Amino acid sequence: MPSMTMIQALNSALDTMMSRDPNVLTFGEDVGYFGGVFRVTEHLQEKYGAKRCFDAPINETGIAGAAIGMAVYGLRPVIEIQFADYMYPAYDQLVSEAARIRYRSAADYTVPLTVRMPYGGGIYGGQTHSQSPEALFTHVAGLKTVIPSTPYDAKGLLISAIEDDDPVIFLEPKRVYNGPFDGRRDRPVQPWSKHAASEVPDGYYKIPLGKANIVRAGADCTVLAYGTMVHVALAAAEDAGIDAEVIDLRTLVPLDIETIVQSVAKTGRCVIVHEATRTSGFGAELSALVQEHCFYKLEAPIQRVTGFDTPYPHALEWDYFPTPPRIIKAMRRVMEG
Amino acid sequence: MPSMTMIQALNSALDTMMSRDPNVLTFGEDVGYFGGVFRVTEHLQEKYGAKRCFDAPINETGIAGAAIGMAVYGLRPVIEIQFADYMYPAYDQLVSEAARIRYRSAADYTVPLTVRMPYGGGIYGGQTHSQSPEALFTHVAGLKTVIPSTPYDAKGLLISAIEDDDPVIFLEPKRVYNGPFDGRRDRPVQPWSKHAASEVPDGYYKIPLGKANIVRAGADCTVLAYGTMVHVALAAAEDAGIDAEVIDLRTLVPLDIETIVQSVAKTGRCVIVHEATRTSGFGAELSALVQEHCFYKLEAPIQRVTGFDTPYPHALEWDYFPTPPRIIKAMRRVMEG
Amino acid sequence: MSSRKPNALEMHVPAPRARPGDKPDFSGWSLPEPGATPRPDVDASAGEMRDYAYGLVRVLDMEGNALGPWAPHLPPENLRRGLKTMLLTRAFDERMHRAQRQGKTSFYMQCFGEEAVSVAQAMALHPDDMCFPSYRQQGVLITRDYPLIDMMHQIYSNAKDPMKGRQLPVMYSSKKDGFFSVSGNLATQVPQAVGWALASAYSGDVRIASTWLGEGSTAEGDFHAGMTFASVYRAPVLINVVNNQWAISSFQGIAGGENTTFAARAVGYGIPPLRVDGNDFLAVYAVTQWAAERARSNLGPTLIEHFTYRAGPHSTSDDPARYRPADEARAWPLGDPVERLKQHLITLGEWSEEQHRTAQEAAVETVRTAGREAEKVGVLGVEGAHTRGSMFEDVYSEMPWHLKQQRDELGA
Amino acid sequence: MSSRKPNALEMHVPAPRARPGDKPDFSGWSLPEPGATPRPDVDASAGEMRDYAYGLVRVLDMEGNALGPWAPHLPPENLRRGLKTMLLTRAFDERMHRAQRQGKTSFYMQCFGEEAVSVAQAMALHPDDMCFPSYRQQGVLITRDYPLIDMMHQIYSNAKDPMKGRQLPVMYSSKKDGFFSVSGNLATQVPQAVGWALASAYSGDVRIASTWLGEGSTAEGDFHAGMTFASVYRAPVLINVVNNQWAISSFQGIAGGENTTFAARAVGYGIPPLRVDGNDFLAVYAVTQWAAERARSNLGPTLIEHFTYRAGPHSTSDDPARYRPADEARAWPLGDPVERLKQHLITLGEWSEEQHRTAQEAAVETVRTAGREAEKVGVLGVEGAHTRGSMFEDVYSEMPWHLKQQRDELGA
Ligand SMILES: Cc1ncc(C[n+]2csc(CCOP(=O)(O)OP(=O)(O)O)c2C)c(N)n1
Ligand SMILES: Cc1ncc(C[n+]2csc(CCOP(=O)(O)OP(=O)(O)O)c2C)c(N)n1
Ligand SMILES: [Mg+2]
Ligand SMILES: [Mg+2]
Repeated sequence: MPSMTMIQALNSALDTMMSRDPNVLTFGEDVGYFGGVFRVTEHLQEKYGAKRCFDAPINETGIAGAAIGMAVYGLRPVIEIQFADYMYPAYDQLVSEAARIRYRSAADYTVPLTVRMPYGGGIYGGQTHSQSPEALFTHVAGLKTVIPSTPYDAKGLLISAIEDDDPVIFLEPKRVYNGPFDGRRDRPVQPWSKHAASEVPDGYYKIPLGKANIVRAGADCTVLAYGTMVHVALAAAEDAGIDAEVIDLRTLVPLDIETIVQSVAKTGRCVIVHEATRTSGFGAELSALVQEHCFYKLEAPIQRVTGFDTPYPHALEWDYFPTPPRIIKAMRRVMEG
Repeated sequence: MPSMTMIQALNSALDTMMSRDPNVLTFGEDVGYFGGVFRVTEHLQEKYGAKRCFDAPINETGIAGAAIGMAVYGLRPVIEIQFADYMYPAYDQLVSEAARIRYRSAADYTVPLTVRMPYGGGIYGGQTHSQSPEALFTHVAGLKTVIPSTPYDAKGLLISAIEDDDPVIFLEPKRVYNGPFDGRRDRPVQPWSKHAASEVPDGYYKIPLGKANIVRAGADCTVLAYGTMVHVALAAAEDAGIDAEVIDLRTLVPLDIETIVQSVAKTGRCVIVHEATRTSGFGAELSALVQEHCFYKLEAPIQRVTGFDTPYPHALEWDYFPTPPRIIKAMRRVMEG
Repeated sequence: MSSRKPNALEMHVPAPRARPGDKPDFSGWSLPEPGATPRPDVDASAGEMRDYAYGLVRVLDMEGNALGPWAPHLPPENLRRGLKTMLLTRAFDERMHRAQRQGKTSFYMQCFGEEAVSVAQAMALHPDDMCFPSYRQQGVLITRDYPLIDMMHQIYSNAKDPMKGRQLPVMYSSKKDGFFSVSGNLATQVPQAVGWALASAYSGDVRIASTWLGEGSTAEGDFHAGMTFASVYRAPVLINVVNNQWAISSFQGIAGGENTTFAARAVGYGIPPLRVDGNDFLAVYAVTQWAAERARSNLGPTLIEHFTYRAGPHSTSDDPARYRPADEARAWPLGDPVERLKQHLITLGEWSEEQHRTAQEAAVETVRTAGREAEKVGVLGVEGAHTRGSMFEDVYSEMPWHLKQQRDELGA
Repeated sequence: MSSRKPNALEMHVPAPRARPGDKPDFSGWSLPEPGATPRPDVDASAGEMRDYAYGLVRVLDMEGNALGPWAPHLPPENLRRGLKTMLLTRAFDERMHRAQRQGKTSFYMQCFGEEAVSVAQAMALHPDDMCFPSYRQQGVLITRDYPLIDMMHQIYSNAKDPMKGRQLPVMYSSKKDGFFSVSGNLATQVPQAVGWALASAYSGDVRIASTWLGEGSTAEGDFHAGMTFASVYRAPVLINVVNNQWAISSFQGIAGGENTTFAARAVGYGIPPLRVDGNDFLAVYAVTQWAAERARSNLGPTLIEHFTYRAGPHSTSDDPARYRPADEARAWPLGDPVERLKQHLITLGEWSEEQHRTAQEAAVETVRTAGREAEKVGVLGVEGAHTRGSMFEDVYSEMPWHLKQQRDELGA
């Protein structure tokens, strides 16, 4: 099986789907000839022609709006928003339109649209290249929100997203595009090739939306994470020597509540990790759900380790980023609690 | 002291501030000659001229963007977004710009902007005239989010918002614009004139941002609410005969955590009520905070009574709206828990 | 603000010529003569067509004669069909407006005075061309023979509402009639229409798209998005700006109509503009034909400004007497689309006052019959029209656990 | 997709004339002669000015002569100042681009080849006119004598960074110099500039505003918002579209430049357009003067398209060799703004090769001195440049409890 980076796996997912289904096409800023600023669409224009993989005007409203029209026609467009930070101009089309067209038309029209966007910090990108806006999508009925953490998952989830009949927000953790960065800046970042989840089949396969993945079984406490933070949480568990059960959510909406509840019922302790600002972040929803479902099992207050309620600062980003030491502190707190 | 509806109180706040401060001006769609579709800016153009109260093109990006430029110049613009449902096109300007200009310029530039918008359902407005998007603002560092529940508070809070040196999102519960509707559709809606909080001074006064209001003291459980839901929660407490302590949050960010924690520490039980969709609603943040601060005091799982995770349906809105019976059910659950 | 500097700047806020109490004043508009505007070839370049942004395609004069190169020379049956469809649309509007006043529903929006904009265009398009309307294009649905009763079911949110009670009245949707689900958010349909048209081109299909928005809505960013995408990829789409001169209480100067026309927006994108008398059925028909043929020939989009006047209130929530002269509609020099087409047919000898009266009564009767039937099914607020559980359906293709849980919580 | 219908629609995707490996090809552009374009009165109506959208204001010919009615007749000192400022800007860019390559910072963006667009305009504006730049207007700050070393502190996010390490390099801000905080989000500054200009007019002030955005960014809805508001309220603002023909890897056809010019956008809003050779210092100066005078006279906004070429990569993250011919910049028929102004001064007898060399060296030396000083203060990544606690400041005017708590949590 070939070893792929997450970029290559995403590219392979698009390639697989474009070759299987003539209704799949992809566009976005710099997506065509150049292959995307992160190279996710590399060679697709060459292979499938400019009508199936092309550059878009710098207008995220238009990218989303046109894609909705295409999806309504019956195509399965995959659009790239160059950075999640630039999705705001598309937000109305995604929230007021894509998310609601099935409902408001009583399923007369549907929007099988996939919206790819790189998110997250740790790349010295400053406040407009580092944001994690997942909670702005999880609040919106009608949207699904997916975040992979490995090349294998990225391909399988992206294929599921493309085949899904509803609009899917597909957030890509750009910090782990090229290697499973785990937040330990004192150690060299491993390439994906050394990671088991970089083994990615060439062909078609799916990972179902709505199913979490227990990436580390453990008995002491449950850690809920997604995207880059899965790797950071694993590193924290390892460094802390705490027998944490680390769950990679993979899909935020619809959430795999069962896997979460089973784990917390077992451990009685829960740490939630994300990079987004804390207040009203997705961690708040997770915390609320865990206490609703596991109140009588909880032995300690649920801990949130998150980005702070500030814009993402350029030079201080390693203080902003939830690093293993911060997660370990929270694990210790939850163990003591 | 005159008795005012919430509309009149808001109008009076604007009038008060426009007469005190020549830097205060207001604009928005239909805000000028007509005085706003809800009449909040009535007579202001007549009184202060078309340059201080005027109609805007139907472009919420432009309304917010131009207002930001004005605020940066040194004015204190108050803009109206005709319905909160139409704020999405302004979202980028509010989130990426207004919220961050102070931070990114290290306080070189500031944005003393107030963004008024009617929100909430119960008016047969369907999905594009009923939304409660507060959580989309509370997640954003740099914004303050305020929601009044009475005419007295509306005026005092709006004046504070206008004088605040940061951008303030001011959400107006349109269901109680003209009377303190409490969700009991079987009884006639009282006019504001019968409510103590409709006594509104003509002149200048402020209610500080960040301070909640205990609108009903009680010992059995704490109910956290804001806007229209304050009245509904009060009705529920009355109907249920449960000695609930009802807290009107008034400001969501910055939140009056002390008042909340004190109350829950006392009651050990907490019900959270809002009209917005549940998942990632502001109730999630409240739930997370309450369990973080009061874990060892909690006697039962925190309950959320919210709008459902669907668009706001036109004909079924009274099933969607969190009515007293639904709140009572949650109160009972939390008491039994 | 008191001690002004020399050379001080001044702010300009546009104001209409007449407010309540004033005499209506349309003297600011120059209106070219009927028949005077040449008809370019459909493959004219956008550059050659710039001046059309400042003219006005007119066919019918006020005496009912069809003049000039744009006259579409339709067979009289078609004209009669157009007239009857406009009459039906008007009768429908009247009844539903009244129904709202009677408390049978929450809200209604007429297209009074603007019937030609939808009806003539829908007749000129192919029946399977795709329409992305605003909330004022009920004429398209009616032209396409969508059952009036189903429109009423929607407006009443009753048990037979095809939208299952979920949508505000008039937010119709009918895929089989090529009528896209109407949105409450202005102008969002414009880039969607462009995307649909591109998908059609992508697929080697023959169907084109058409979209409508108000002149006020052209201010929205979505209009710019749609125009940009349409221009760049030469989408086979008609973008119709219905300039009815008002956006709720704001006159068209607030949308940018003080310094230029709305058709002129097209010039900026290299898209051909056509500006048409929107109350002239034949002119609307003719420019639609032109633009549709252009689109079908892979020559790309056309922007059409329909110059008309919103003769009614914005919606049932609105009272125009508060912001414009009460008799402004009557003073509008381009008259009423129904009257003008009627006059044309009479002038042709293909219609009479008598026939008109009969047709009008027939329209009213058709609407009345449908209305009675619809009301039997139910009006807004009747309990049990929709199961509470139905609220949780169609949010997703399959209902996820959290919606099931919420449905159970509601006891539905 | 295989069996196409007769009359099947086809999708069009614009492509540039030349890609890597091809010969650069600018034959598609018609370039009017220097001096040939008339200069209208500043109170010309927008309607009279439409054709300027399709022309090109040029003053300097390729031999260094200033021709025609737009020639601004600047005193030689001013020309020399302009030239030196452009040289300084270029030297600054070169060093900072290199500094990024050396790992001293995360990111840099040059304005190579586009220096005149900012420098000439900043010289033509009053020093207290307010600028809302994009990320490529470092020339404005340099013209206004903002200390180079402070720009470097910002780029290095070091302890003296006026933005306290919070912003990506080049996202400067200086209120005292009338330079608005640069945003990473494209085009957001356009409606803000319009709003600022309106506030100035509202206040009876005399200061006008100017804003810049790339041709690619004109596609954003914020551009439309800005244009609409500027037109409706006649804001005293200059809206500069810098058409450097590329938006990262996308040629200007993807932004809508295939069917028309970017200046033409103005026509749609009833705003006067001016299209100018952006590599011609004198022409940029002259059109700025014209538009500024117009704005100061309460005649409203002007849109200026600066036709230029992005001679460098988009940013340090970019490699243009992947998407355009390597020698395209050299083939650009309108040359280089520094070379052309130099040639003009030499032609005037006010400059020499020798003086130029000296000036160039002086610029490099000035930059080098500032650079060394700045690097002593620190480069990106030096620990302790900013206290961790400073991250929580300036989110609000006063720090709320939750930020204090988070600061404590971080142990800051
Ligand atoms: C995004 C958005 N902003 C505001 C509104 C509120 N609104 C509804 S209709 C309307 C006026 C539209 O005027 P115009 O586009 O001229 O269309 P007309 O009603 O005249 O047909 C406004 C402001 C809305 N529906 N959506
Ligand atoms: C809203 C938004 N979308 C996308 C981007 C990513 N982006 C940064 S620069 C750029 C190209 C801009 O091109 P242009 O406007 O022509 O300016 P130039 O770089 O040529 O000066 C893009 C797409 C962004 N910064 N903001
Ligand atoms: Mg209108
Ligand atoms: Mg460019």
